[in-house]
Amino acid sequence: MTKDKVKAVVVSKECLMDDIFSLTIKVGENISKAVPGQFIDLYSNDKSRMLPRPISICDVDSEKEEMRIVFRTVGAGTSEFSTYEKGDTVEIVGPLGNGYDIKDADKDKVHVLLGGGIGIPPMLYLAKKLNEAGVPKDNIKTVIGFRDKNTFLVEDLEKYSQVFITSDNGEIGIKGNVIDGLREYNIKPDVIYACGPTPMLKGISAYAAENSVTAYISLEERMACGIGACLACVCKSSDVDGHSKVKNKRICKDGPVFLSEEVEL
Amino acid sequence: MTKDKVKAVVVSKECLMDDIFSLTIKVGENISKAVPGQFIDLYSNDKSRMLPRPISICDVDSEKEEMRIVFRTVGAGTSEFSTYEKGDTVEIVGPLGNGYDIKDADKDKVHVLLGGGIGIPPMLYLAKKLNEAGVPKDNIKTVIGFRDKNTFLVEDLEKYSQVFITSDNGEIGIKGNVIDGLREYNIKPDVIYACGPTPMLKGISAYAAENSVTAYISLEERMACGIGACLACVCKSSDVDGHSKVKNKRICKDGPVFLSEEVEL
Amino acid sequence: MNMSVDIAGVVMKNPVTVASGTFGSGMEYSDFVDLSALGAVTTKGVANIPWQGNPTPRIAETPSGMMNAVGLQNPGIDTFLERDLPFLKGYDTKIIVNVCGKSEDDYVDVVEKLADSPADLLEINVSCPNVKEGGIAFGQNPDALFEITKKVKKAAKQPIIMKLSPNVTDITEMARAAEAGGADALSLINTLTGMKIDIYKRRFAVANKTGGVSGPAIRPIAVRMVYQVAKAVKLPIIGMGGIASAEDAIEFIMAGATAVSVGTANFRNPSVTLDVIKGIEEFMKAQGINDISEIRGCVD
Amino acid sequence: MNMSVDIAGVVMKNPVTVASGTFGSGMEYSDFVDLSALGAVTTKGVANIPWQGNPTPRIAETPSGMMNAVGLQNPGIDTFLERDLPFLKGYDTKIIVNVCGKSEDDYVDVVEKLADSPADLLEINVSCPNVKEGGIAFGQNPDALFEITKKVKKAAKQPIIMKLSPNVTDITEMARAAEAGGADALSLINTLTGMKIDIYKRRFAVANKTGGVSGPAIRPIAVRMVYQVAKAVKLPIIGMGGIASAEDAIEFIMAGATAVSVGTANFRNPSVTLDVIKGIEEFMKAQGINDISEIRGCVD
Ligand SMILES: Cc1cc2nc3c(=O)[nH]c(=O)nc-3n(C[C@H](O)[C@H](O)[C@H](O)COP(=O)(O)OP(=O)(O)OC[C@H]3O[C@@H](n4cnc5c(N)ncnc54)[C@H](O)[C@@H]3O)c2cc1C
Ligand SMILES: Cc1cc2nc3c(=O)[nH]c(=O)nc-3n(C[C@H](O)[C@H](O)[C@H](O)COP(=O)(O)OP(=O)(O)OC[C@H]3O[C@@H](n4cnc5c(N)ncnc54)[C@H](O)[C@@H]3O)c2cc1C
Ligand SMILES: Cc1cc2nc3c(=O)[nH]c(=O)nc-3n(C[C@H](O)[C@H](O)[C@H](O)COP(=O)(O)O)c2cc1C
Ligand SMILES: Cc1cc2nc3c(=O)[nH]c(=O)nc-3n(C[C@H](O)[C@H](O)[C@H](O)COP(=O)(O)O)c2cc1C
Ligand code: FES
Ligand code: FES
Repeated sequence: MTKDKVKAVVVSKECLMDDIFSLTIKVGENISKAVPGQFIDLYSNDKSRMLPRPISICDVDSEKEEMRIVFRTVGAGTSEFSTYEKGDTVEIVGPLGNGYDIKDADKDKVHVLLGGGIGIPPMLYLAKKLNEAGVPKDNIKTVIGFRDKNTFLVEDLEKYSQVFITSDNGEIGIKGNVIDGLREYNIKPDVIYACGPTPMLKGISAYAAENSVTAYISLEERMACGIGACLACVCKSSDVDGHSKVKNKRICKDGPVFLSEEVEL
Repeated sequence: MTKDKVKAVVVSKECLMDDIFSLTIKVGENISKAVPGQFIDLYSNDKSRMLPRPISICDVDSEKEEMRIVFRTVGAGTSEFSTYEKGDTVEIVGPLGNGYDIKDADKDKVHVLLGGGIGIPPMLYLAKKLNEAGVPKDNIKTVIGFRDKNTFLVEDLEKYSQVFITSDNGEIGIKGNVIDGLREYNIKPDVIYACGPTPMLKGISAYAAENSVTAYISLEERMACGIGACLACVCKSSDVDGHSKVKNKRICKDGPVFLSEEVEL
Repeated sequence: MNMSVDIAGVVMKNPVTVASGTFGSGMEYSDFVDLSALGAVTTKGVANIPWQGNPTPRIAETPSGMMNAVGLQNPGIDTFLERDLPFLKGYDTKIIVNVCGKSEDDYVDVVEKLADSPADLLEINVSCPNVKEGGIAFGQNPDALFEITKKVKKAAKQPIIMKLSPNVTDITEMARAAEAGGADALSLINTLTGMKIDIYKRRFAVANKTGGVSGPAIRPIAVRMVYQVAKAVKLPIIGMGGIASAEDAIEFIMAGATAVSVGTANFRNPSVTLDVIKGIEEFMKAQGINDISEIRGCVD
Repeated sequence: MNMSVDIAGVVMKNPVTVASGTFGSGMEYSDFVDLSALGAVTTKGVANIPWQGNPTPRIAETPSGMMNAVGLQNPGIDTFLERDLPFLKGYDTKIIVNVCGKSEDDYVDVVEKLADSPADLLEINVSCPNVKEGGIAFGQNPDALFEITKKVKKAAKQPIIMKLSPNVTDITEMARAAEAGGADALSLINTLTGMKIDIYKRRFAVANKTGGVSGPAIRPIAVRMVYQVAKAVKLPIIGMGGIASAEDAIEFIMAGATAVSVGTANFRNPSVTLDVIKGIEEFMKAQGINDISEIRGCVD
């Protein structure tokens, strides 16, 4: 009984672009110990919506005990969250899952952070933590992909990393996806941390295998419990999983971050 | 297509006592033409609650196009309404139903308004309208019953009527119900307008029959459509009803105000 | 862009009608909705004689839905023919008359009286969970359903729609029985039998003890049944159960429904039917759908 | 004040357990809930060998509920005996093991392996709508249910609870079949078969096409079935379906349930079971109820 659902108070809300919002919420001490790549579950205040919404941790201010999340409005839940204003409360559980492993972060190695679309937010906290762990800004290279010239979080990421931009339509940065970006910007990763849509992650897994680079990728699946009990959120794993012994890892509990070779996309 | 659901903005919210709240909302011109005894349907902002909540019109400021309602929190819907603050919006339909008939209000007759508990609010707008129709304050006698010394709307009612109070435990006014009040305060009604719990209305119907007084009583029943279509909210009527020809009048459409001899409680 | 649909030869200008019993005969709702905008108006169940219905309370709210045990209060076919049908005739919409009864003869009686009326389609309610006799007794037994369908079909001048109950183990068995009996179309689902208890009063929330659950809560069950029935029989289907938006309506059409009915949602928004129609139109435009039939049953 | 209840000779300290499949074996939830506070822990369905379950997406949200087609992924009885039961043994709570299978032999196999385990009660899941073989095939046919109950009862050392499917025309017929087969208790309801379509992708929302609907949306149907079954058989009932608060739990008890399970609501609030237990206690105090059995089936 070390965890609980808590009521977090909204400190600020910002619309970063069209349908992308940033919420900063006051959370307890416990939650502010989160590591990059972990997520929280947000509960809707509307009783017709029973399931929590998993949202990645974008940033943590452990002194203020504040956490920032950035999300796209895609359905009823995220639309509700986008209406929150300062002073509103939202129930959350977290931090949940296993984040990116940066225990052995080597300051001389090239750490490459790849974020596509709404997979960009977790990269901010990751870049910050790598930086705090002693990796110089020059060895933290963030390649982020947008649809078009509408970007978000770029300035925040530039505080801790070198930022390289790609866009689907070429309106900004390199035209193409983040792997095109790697090539075009001539970046040679020693280790990759990625979050984004499945096709992008597939590409990264292939790239990592070809180039024998360690790649951590963060997966998504619909979730119910968010803590590993209900088996809603599994992905195919290369090895037999610890829980059910059937090569089905739980994204919420064993992930969301996996080594690329651990899972089959 | 003369009616529609509208979004009303909350102008002010007040807690009158423990669980009794007053909401003033800005409504359209249409709605501010309401007559006393009519009600509005309020829709919950929570999607898990499908049905509207019928609430009586307590007062109307037709110049400001504002309407006041007063309600007790008894369940999820009224609890939600009690959290509304200035600027919040609430969807409503109305005015609905048939109110008290004051067309023939005779300024020389004794108009007695009987309100029990949460049946008191509609009496305010009724007293005001009778007063505006030329009935002097002395001939508008409002007898209102509370549980105990915690009262509400008394001062408002005193603007338009003589107010007489009863309470269940005798902490204030006459100990007893509003019929005890009639007797004790020696009031001789020419016409009665009543709203309150069913036992009280039963008593009033009996009183009216015995004393050959015209009594209008306002009934309650659970409602779905609120406009006479679904047949959820019927009461037993003395005569065959116009709609289904089975002695079942629709409270939402044929009422909520009935002549006491029209209905069987 | 074509939104019109054909139910047993009757062409509705769009696939949207209302669920029987939630809209009366349209009179009250005509303050909120131009009835001519609807594909059809489906009227409250009508019997051969006036019915009293059940005692109150007749309804209760449930999570994302409601329970009702109105018990088919209605003025009987004579008043209906005199008052309600002439009223509806004044609008440019199809008329679906929902018929209820306690015995086979009751149904036949009503259906015969409707022969020369302006009713376009007859929806036979053999699935009301709130009346003791008739109704559900036919709706939960395939043989009884087959028999009554045959009898009603023989007596009816208009095409008949058999309205199915979801309170069965296998809805396709019922659908096939109705098809074999000669039904021209099917509508589903009626309400699911439910119960609610007021724990403080230690009493049932509706006087009838049980009631029929409707509203968004039952939508997934309704969609599943429409899908199953669309695969099992060739008849056109009017799908319903919890439709509250254009998205919901399209879900039923993609599951295999030809038309859809909006019921409980009318209580949350009296003009919701107009939103549903407009939303379907917008969806078709946005998705480049020229004819609504393109998406009917498109999910496999 | 006595909150304890007796299910087939097994005394639970309070009437609250969890619904199989929503709580794993309690390990993950033990971060949020002191498992010793629960009347019992009911574990996720376990088969004779590990099961892979269905492809993803396995779940979808529905109005006031959800749909799941997890498909009974589980590690098989051997791992379960080695890992999960010893873990649960560390808590002061009863253990109800939910058993699934594809054939009668599968069930018997698991039940026999549990004979000398710390399991207090065995809940036999013959009602999972999400697996092709077994499961629901037994749960929708009274004869098959009678047969499997008899076989499992014969093999079982612990009392057996047959878990019933709501996807039937007459739940009392199923309850009576289980009683005749020798069941010691019944639990109901399992999920209602539903379907959801993603209209933009023109695809089923869960990979299995259909899924089981659970959560508050189905509560009125569950309460009705518990009430009907309580009148039809003498067996103790574990009631479930949409319980999310103490009020909901009490509703089931007043309908005739001896104990109750909290399922989907755990997903909305991981420590909801504690609130339910506390709330029942407060209700009993406020209403002057000395023994929970006083209100069991008190509504007629
Ligand atoms: C570990 C993890 C981290 C995530 N981090 C972020 C983030 O930082 N920012 C962000 O914008 N989004 C993030 N997502 C996706 C986010 O969870 C969904 O966009 C969100 O749940 C949609 O909810 P909704 O009510 O708006 O949409 P609806 O479609 O109405 O949701 C219906 C149901 O499906 C689920 N669902 C819908 N889309 C997804 C999805 N892509 N992944 C998982 N569940 C989904 C919802 O949680 C809900 O249960 C993350 C997902 C996961 C699994
Ligand atoms: C014509 C009319 C006028 C009314 N005027 C007022 C008023 O001015 N002030 C006030 O406080 N109350 C008034 N009521 C009662 C008020 O409608 C209920 O208290 C309210 O609906 C309860 O909603 P809830 O969600 O809080 O309770 P819940 O118990 O959660 O409601 C569940 C369902 O039951 C219905 N319901 C519950 N109690 C009643 C009731 N007494 N009458 C009708 N439906 C009920 C609700 O509308 C809802 O559909 C009036 C009722 C009617 C019929
Ligand atoms: C208040 C009410 C009354 C109803 N009356 C009838 C009826 O008279 N005849 C009928 O066939 N169905 C009746 N129904 C069932 C509806 O037509 C419909 O099948 C069901 O409510 C599911 O649709 P919904 O979820 O959109 O309401 C009634 C439903 C409600 C809620
Ligand atoms: C994700 C999930 C998994 C389930 N797994 C099982 C299971 O393994 N065995 C079983 O008998 N029931 C299973 N069920 C059904 C529940 O035990 C319960 O009967 C049903 O969900 C209704 O209760 P609820 O509305 O409280 O969730 C599962 C339900 C859910 C939501
Ligand atoms: S969401 Fe329940 S196991 Fe992952
Ligand atoms: S609430 Fe529908 S008729 Fe009165």
